[in-house]
Amino acid sequence: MPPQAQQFLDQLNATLPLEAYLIVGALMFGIGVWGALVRRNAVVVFMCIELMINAVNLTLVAFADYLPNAGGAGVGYAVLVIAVAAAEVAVGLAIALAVYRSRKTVNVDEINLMKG
Amino acid sequence: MITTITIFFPLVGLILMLLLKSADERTVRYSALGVAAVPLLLVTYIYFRYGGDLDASSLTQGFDWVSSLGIGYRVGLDGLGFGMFFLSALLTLIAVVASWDVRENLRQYYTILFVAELGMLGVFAAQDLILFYIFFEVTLIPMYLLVGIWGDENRRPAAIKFFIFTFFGSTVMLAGFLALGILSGPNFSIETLIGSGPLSRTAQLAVAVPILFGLLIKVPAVPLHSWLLDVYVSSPTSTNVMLSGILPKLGTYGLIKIALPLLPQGVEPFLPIIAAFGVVNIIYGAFVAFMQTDLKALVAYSSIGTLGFILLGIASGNVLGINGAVMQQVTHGLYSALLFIIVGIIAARTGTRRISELGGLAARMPWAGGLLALGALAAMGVPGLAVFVSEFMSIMGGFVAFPVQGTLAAVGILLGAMYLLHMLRRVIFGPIERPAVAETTDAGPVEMAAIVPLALLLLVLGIFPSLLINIQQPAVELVAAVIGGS
Amino acid sequence: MITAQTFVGLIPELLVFVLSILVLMVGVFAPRATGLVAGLAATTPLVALVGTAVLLFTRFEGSFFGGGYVVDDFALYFKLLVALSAFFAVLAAARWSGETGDAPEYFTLILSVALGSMLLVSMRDLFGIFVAIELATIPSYALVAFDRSRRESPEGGMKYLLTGMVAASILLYGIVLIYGAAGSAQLADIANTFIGRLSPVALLGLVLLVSGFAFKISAAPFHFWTPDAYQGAPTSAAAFLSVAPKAAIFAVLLRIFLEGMPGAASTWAVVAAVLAIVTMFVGNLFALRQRNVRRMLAYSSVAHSGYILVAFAALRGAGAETAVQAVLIYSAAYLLMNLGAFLVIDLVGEEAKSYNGLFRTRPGVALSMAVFMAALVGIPPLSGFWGKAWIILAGAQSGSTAAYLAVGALVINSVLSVPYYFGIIRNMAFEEPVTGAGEPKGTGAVKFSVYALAIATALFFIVVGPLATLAGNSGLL
Amino acid sequence: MVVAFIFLASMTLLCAMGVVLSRNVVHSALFMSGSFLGVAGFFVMLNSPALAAFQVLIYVGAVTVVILFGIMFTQRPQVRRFGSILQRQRWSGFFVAIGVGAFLAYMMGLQNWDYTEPGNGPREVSGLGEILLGVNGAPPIFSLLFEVISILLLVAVIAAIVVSRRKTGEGIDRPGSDREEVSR
Repeated sequence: MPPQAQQFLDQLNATLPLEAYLIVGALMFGIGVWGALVRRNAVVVFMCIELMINAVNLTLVAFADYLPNAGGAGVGYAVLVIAVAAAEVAVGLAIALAVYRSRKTVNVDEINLMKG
Repeated sequence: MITTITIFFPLVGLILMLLLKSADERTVRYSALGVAAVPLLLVTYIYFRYGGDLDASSLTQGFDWVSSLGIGYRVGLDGLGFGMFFLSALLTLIAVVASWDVRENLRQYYTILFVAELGMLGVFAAQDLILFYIFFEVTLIPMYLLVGIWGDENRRPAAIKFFIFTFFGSTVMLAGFLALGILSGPNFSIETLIGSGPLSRTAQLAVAVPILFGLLIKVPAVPLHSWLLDVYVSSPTSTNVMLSGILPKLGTYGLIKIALPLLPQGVEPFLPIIAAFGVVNIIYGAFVAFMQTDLKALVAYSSIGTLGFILLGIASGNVLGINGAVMQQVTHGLYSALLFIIVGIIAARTGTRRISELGGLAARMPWAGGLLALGALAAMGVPGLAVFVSEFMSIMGGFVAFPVQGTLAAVGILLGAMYLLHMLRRVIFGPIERPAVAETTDAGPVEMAAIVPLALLLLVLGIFPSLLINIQQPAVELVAAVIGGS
Repeated sequence: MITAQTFVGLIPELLVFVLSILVLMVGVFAPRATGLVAGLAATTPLVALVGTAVLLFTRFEGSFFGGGYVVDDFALYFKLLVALSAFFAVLAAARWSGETGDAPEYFTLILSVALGSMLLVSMRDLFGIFVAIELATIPSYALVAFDRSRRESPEGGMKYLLTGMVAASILLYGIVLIYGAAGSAQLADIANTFIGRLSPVALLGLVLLVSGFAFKISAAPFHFWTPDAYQGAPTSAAAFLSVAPKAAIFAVLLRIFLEGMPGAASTWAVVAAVLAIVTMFVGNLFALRQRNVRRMLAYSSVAHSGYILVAFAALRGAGAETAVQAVLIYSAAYLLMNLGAFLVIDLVGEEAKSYNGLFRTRPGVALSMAVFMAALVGIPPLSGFWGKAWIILAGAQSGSTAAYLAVGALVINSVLSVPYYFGIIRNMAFEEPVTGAGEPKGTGAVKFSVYALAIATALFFIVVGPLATLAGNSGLL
Repeated sequence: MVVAFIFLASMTLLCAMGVVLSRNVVHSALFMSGSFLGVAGFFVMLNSPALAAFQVLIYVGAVTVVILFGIMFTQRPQVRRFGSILQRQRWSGFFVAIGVGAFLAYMMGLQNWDYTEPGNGPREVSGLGEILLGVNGAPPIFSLLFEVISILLLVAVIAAIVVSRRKTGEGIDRPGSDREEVSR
């Protein structure tokens, strides 16, 4: 096997630095922010917020695995975060339903009874 | 203890007014009169009992309120505040007597008046910065309501303008007070802060700026005066008595009681500026008063002029000037109350306040007209009347310290004499130009009861000024020593 | 280790939890016993109040769960405030929730918010703080959307929910980054990270954390959910949400700053000053334009968040202790006056016009409202004055330019706020009553709450000394 | 590792883009579950298989299904034009998001992470269990938080039920209002 190819395979097998995960998390968070800002449909906005929370969770688990003295406690925190997010979704969809019943729309820019 | 009782006695009136739900107008008026007389009696008692020794322990009271910050309920009387303490009690009584033009919601009117009295009495007896500020502000809402509910058609904008201006001033002042107290201790007791030992000159300057600014708005010094005229002109007569007699004095009293002795080094660079404010007040007041067509507005602007003399006396920083300023606070309260009440009487009888439409009142209303003339003469500073003494001392003190400002102030007296004489000529003498004036009658006994005591006091204090000056002398000397010794 | 002490320390929370479940159970199994449900629900915060007070006066202190949960005077004080406001909220909602149905659920939600806020002030672990905040927030979404008779209610709930969830994820991101930078979520460990020059991730974490909290306390520019949420919410819920969770969040923010990042004081104090100045101006300027009292009070609560933030800007040097006192005193003062002002809406109405001539038609209510308005402006000797005075004191002591500027802005804003608060007083005192809109609304319980709060607001000056002493040994410094 | 990482990263991020950009809300939801699956894959790479299982069960399973139900209850016939799914501030939102993502990523890269190394995660399910109970060196606060979370879930269920439930003859559905709203 030529040495370059071996080197390439080694690189592929090498452990990744922490930044890699953090940056993926950051980009995912950014996409979530984007969606939450531009989409009209409240349910899609929920989804985007879920993306944000998942991005944070990814960051958290990456820290849990990489930080030397934390003992992986971050994974436990991640479980808590998943539970909180689930609770938010439950209440969120219930409220979306209530809004839909009164207004027949869940588009956030049409929900505008109150001004000023 | 007796001081505390005097301050809080108006609460009795407040409760009484709330209880007299179904009483008729007469009962309400008489009970208000009775309640208002009590503080005046108590102050008179204090004067004769403790006149020579206001430091007596039975007059002072103090206990800790917020001990960790040195804030306490401390009250006591001293020469600086006694005259105004007396005047607050007196003018409340006069205001109750002079409230004949208030017909609606009489109970509420007296209730609010008593709250205002409580605040005014408290200010002049407070010996703690926070307590001073609290009483200072307690007068604000009652005045706002008095003007806003019982004033004339222009009352609402006037009331809110008055409130916003003075609230702004006092909030700025509060910031200064709090900084002063916390930086020197923390300690908020006025008595122990005199001379303000621990504060450096820079700190004193930094603290003095907000305090002076706040107090000058309250006075009001001329560029900051725009709230005053509207509120004077739209108030009912009895409110005017309090508004002009006491309220501006909260500002000047604050200067004498707090700014000067507590921050001698901080205030010192501003003294010429305060003197200049005084002169501007005097001259601006005279010129603008000259141009007024409304009698009430004329009296209001003459008040601005007189406040200028007080400012000049304060700024002088010497015993003579401060003595004059302290006394002028009282004498101005007497004669401006007198003038406002008589203007109210005239307006009620003739249905107009326009100088051009009045005339010949001396024939129809000899008593009211005569007393108007007396008030105007007092305002001019004619010898024999109390204002002469205080104004003379203020100007002399100011002249010693600031010759230019003192000279200009003396010129201001002449200007004042000019517009007041002009007014007298048109209103009292002159030809009768309106049928309403021709058929009018003289002031009745109730009205006379409101104005005669004021006129008498002007005369008595004019002949025996020592009655007041002897009391205030020691305290004034203390202030002058602090400010001069720095 | 979990010992008996732990349970003693958790007494208030346990009481609230157990009794709120009881309220729900009674509601489910005895749907006709509305009186019993309401009584039980009103008793719950009272019992918790007594429990907290006993802990406070026996000077119970302790740190549990490996230092992650602390019971000290500071925490107990805020638990007291939360319990007190929950009591008034339940009392005010007693009749209303019975009439609209689902009273037990409504009470349970209010009590859960209270439970979350009470847990929150004791947390010393960032994720614990997050979970407690969410426990206080998630039921509050439902509270805002609770009123079926008004369309504004679900809409307000929706807006509150969307911004709240975004805020939660931002806050969480900040917490995670600080966790990553420090290697631990405990405040004591975090303090070591925030000494000297901050690492990029720690700084980013701080910024995100502060932004997340700014959403929660409705500081500008993150305040826009506030008016819609408070306008949509049932009055008792709006009153409660504007005081209790907010006070708790301010308390825990104080704890995070003082225990978790004292080394970064120069950074966050400046950030707090900027936030404070912007928030005060935005809140007051928007409040000036409102004709709806509910909305006006919502913007006023934004402004008051700004006032409290000034104390955070003054948390430096000699001013630190006074600043902590200021937060404690302001929270209590604000609780009394704002709760009262919101509850008056239940008695009179939300249109500014409906207050016209109230002094003549209903003097007692009018006087109470006047007291609340004057207190919110900061007229002495009412409660709001003492809060403001303490903040100015702290600012004067702090010796930092940012704090001086913030105090200056506070003074200007106090004056700016006069027209809209006094607009109500003017309507009540100067205007003629609107014909036909005069019939009195509201129940006796609401009236009782309003009167009690008005008296407490007026007599606040009596307790300000003891409060300051209590704040002095709150154990946070 | 790198191959797996690249695959998961592109799956996660592309699916996330898909959530934002799909015209059909149902597609958004499916993209979302794809993105969640990618995150679950990351969790496996990060030595937390148990958490990955949670992720698949709760997010990919439960949350997605709940959201699909939510979509069924709240959607009208689909819009055809792309522009109509976006709010007015579409461009400012885009740039804000780009800025946020880039800034966050830049700050992450700026930090010196040399002291970290992988392999500290709880590989075993029992390890995660111990953490969640706060024993064996895990922060003891977990034993409290675990209880608080259970209360939170209970309260959320109550809240969701009470907000979405409606009795007949009550509330906002007055006769005629439906037709009016739809025709508009």
